[in-house]
Amino acid sequence: MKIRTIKLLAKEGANNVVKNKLMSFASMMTVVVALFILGIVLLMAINITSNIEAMKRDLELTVFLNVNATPYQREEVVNFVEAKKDAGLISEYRIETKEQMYENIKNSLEDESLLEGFTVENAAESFYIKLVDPNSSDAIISQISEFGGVNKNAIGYGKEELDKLEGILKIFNSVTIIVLAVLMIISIFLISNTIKLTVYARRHQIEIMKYIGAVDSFIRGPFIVEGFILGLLGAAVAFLLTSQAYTLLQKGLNALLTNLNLSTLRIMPFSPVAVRMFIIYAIFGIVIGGVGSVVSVRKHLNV
Amino acid sequence: MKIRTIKLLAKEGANNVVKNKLMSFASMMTVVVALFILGIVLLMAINITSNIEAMKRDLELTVFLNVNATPYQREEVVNFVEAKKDAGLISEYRIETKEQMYENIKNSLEDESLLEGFTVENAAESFYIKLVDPNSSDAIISQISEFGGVNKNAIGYGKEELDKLEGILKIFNSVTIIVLAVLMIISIFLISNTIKLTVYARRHQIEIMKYIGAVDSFIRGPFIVEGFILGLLGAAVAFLLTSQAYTLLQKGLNALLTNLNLSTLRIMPFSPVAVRMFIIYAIFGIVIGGVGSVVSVRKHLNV
Amino acid sequence: MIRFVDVTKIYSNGVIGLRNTTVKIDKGEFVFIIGSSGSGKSTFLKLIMHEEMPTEGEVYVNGYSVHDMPHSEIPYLRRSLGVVFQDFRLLPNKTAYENVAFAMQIVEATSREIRRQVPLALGLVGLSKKAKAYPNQLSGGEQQRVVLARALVNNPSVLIADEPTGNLDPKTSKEIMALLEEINQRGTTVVVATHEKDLVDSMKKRVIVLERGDIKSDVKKGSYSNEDKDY
Amino acid sequence: MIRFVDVTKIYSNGVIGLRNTTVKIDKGEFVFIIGSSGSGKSTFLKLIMHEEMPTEGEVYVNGYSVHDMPHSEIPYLRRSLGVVFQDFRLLPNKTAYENVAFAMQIVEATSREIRRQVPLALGLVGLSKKAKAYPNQLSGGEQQRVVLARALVNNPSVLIADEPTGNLDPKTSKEIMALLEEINQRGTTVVVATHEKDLVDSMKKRVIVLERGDIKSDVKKGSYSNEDKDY
Ligand SMILES: Nc1ncnc2c1ncn2[C@@H]1O[C@H](COP(=O)(O)OP(=O)(O)OP(=O)(O)O)[C@@H](O)[C@H]1O
Ligand SMILES: Nc1ncnc2c1ncn2[C@@H]1O[C@H](COP(=O)(O)OP(=O)(O)OP(=O)(O)O)[C@@H](O)[C@H]1O
Ligand SMILES: [Mg+2]
Ligand SMILES: [Mg+2]
Repeated sequence: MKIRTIKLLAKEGANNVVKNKLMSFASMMTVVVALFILGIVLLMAINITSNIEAMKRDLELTVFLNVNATPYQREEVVNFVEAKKDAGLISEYRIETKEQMYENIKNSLEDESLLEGFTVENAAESFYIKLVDPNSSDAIISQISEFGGVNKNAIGYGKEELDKLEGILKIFNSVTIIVLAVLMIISIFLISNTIKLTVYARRHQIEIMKYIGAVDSFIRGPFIVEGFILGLLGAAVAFLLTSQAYTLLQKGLNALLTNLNLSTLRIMPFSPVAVRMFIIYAIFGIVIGGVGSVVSVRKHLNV
Repeated sequence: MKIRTIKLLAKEGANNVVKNKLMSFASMMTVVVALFILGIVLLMAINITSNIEAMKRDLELTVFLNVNATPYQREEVVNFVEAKKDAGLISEYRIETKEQMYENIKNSLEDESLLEGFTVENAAESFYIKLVDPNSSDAIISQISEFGGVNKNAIGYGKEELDKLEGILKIFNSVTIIVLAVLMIISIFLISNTIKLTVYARRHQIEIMKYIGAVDSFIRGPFIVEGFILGLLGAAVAFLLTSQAYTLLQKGLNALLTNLNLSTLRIMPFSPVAVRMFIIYAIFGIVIGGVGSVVSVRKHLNV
Repeated sequence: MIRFVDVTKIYSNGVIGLRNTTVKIDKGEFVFIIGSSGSGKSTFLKLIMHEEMPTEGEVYVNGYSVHDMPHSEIPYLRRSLGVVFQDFRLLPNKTAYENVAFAMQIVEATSREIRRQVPLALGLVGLSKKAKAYPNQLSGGEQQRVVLARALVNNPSVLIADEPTGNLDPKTSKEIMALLEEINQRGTTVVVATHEKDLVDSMKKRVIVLERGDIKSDVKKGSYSNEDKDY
Repeated sequence: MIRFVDVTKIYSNGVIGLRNTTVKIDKGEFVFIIGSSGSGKSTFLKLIMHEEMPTEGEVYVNGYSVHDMPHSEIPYLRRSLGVVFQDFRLLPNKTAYENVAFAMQIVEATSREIRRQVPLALGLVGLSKKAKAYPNQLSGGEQQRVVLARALVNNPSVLIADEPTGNLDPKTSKEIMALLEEINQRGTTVVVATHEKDLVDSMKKRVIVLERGDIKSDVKKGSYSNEDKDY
């Protein structure tokens, strides 16, 4: 195929976009809708995952010393924790003294009278440790429980909550993957449906071209270009729509979360993912548009 | 318009469904997709709401008696609670004796040695009350705190958690409404798009009918019937698809929730909402199909 | 019955289809409209059936004034006409039979009437055997005859035929013209745009000659080349 | 150049389009195909251009054997032909000029060639002034002439015309036939299906008469009614 022919077909495709306004609009908007839904689901999934990851990072490993632990035993534990921190396994830790512990227990009991006879001396010193990698908890727990001064029965890592979160994460991940897959299929289906209809409306033109001797690639060319253009246009519109809608939603939800004292939960802003989203959109739009057109045209070429 | 003409137009519409397979399929599947997405969102919303409602119902009002409350004072509180229960404000309640309370505290402390000097006598008797209407908590709390034997500082209703849940519910409700509205608009848009294209592909036929003297209602008739049929078919397919997909998801998620000891969360089965869903689907399908066709045909009638 | 008063039709792209035309066709007349390609014959007929609106002037057809006719009246005007379109306009998803029947269905004829009239009309144009064929299964001439059958089937008071024999062989053309004459003799006004020189010459009917949108001549018993000229 | 060997075409609905036809048309010939409506003329031409496939027998065109031609070869066969379709087949979203130019674009002509040839072709059929009009803005005869211009523009070795003057007045028809004859004299094989009795009679070319799918006669210098019969 000669260069001038390729140029011609590209121009033809661009012209068709303008000439077939209804069909162009329909195809483009289907791409927009498909990508918009896809994008919102994707952003939802990213947010849920990142929030759960953040919650996981917030978990603390709690280690109680025995009530009668010696200063040496205490020192051992402090040294161990410091070493792990230097090794980059522990991000931070704090120590709660017996006095603090006593206060905490006092506050946690609804009736102070319950504490009659319970003194500072009876309280245990405790360590609250944040791990860099929540998955290293098991190893650290087994090491720390070797120390003499540590109350082996009272090491806690919110294991239960962690498991629940892990579970929820797993559910969300699988549901998200399923939903994304289903939406992807639906999107492709909707778009191909629309393209098929727009091609169908022009089947006679395709046949006429065949009858006067156009080769298949010549007929297909403008449709591919048209598909590209509409796919890209659709991706651009969808991107704008998604970013606007998402930013609006993000602001509203974050305000709401702050109001509700749930500020540990955060809806992330759009900008960090903008470029990636745009690339995903553009590729999806162009490929679907181009491939969809070619496939839809093919069945009418057989005359 | 004569009866036989109406019959004729109905038959014609049914014939068109069969004759224009591609276009029928495209329209129907667009309805299916739209309703499917709509249905899944609706079911998600129903589940989230009902789970949060259930969690709210699970909240307990906790009332501690003073450690030194007299049997008479205790009796007063019991009578009050019983009266409220008879009045239908309280669904159930249980009383935790001093002994149980002591055990609980003992178990809740990680180190038993902390309890040194803390005896059964120091523990308080407590009431755990479930309200029929979580919103009546304020009134009941103010009444119950009037009693002499009640520890006024220790009445708890998980107010904080309730507020959070309320907030989350509010978020989900507004997000759901927004999402539903957006999806509704998108669905209508997609369907009308598809119908417009299928009508566009037959615009010449519409014009021909006009040119040989058919009145508008005669031309519109078969399109309305066609829209009805395709809308209803689409609704039926969407209903089957939704019920199957949902039931599958429901089983999987419930199993997962049980595995994760999250069985307070429950995904409800499809059957209780089946009839309502079907009616929503059918109305949506028929109305959109019929109205969409009429509107799309109109612009081609003007010759 | 049909009256053009000072009618000018200028198409949206500025092309003049018809210019200052005043003409009257009485009930029961048989009129040929002739003229070279692009002279305005189809424009003339389209104005009658309200497919095009006059840019200026007034068209009266069967008591309807085309100019200020409400949209809802147009179908009734068209039903009073039987039209053979130059570009056929058959419904592609209906058989020959169904296409003809459709014209009766829109006037809400009974199925009995339809079952009697449609085969008759198809028989008249010699297409009984093609009743079940779809338009794309028919030859050009066969399609043209289906259109004629559709135009005839409701016994319209005016029959308008644009080039009704363009795809027919001379013998069939002659038969079709004889058919039109017979219909005319039963009282139907017939207006035919045609290029069939032989037939126009032999039938000695009123001939209106158009030339670039103007009526060039209008002769009671005319022939294709009244003034020894070819159009 | 064109050879039918025992060709039978039976359409999917059982209708016989052409039966046991054996015929040969040499390079440079001018052949009229005549016959009444539905006799198989268009079928004959469609078999040449591979629009329809023979049910039996073999069709050879310009060195291609239509029967076992790979799909990808079909466009090249068609490009060696210029075709005037009975139903026009103009691209509705292209102007007259663009429609003709399109036939040159598919053979990858340079824009210079296109700018020179297209106006020439439109001029030959008398449509220079209508270059910018879309098909639905053209009269029937004008559309038909655009189709002819499109068929001519690539100087095909074979010109196939199905009823090329069906919508044209006698004068224009005569001019078009003269044009075809001129093209034929420059070496192009011309095959014309037509009903124009006068022209066939006056031109004294080879005439193949079809009747219900059979070749009824094939006369070197024939006329429309060789045997004193009308077809
Ligand atoms: N696609 C088709 N399917 C079925 N039958 C067809 C098809 N095309 C044509 N026929 C039939 O085949 C026969 C020959 O048709 P053809 O178009 O070749 O006739 P023709 O000689 O060109 O007639 P005309 O002068 O009216 O154009 C006719 O009886 C026609 O009804
Ligand atoms: N829709 C339109 N828009 C613009 N110009 C038109 C339109 N229809 C027809 N014309 C032009 O108006 C003039 C008259 O056209 P018309 O169709 O009436 O001719 P005609 O006499 O029927 O010709 P033919 O014998 O070729 O059918 C022509 O020049 C034609 O190009
Ligand atoms: Mg005309
Ligand atoms: Mg033919």
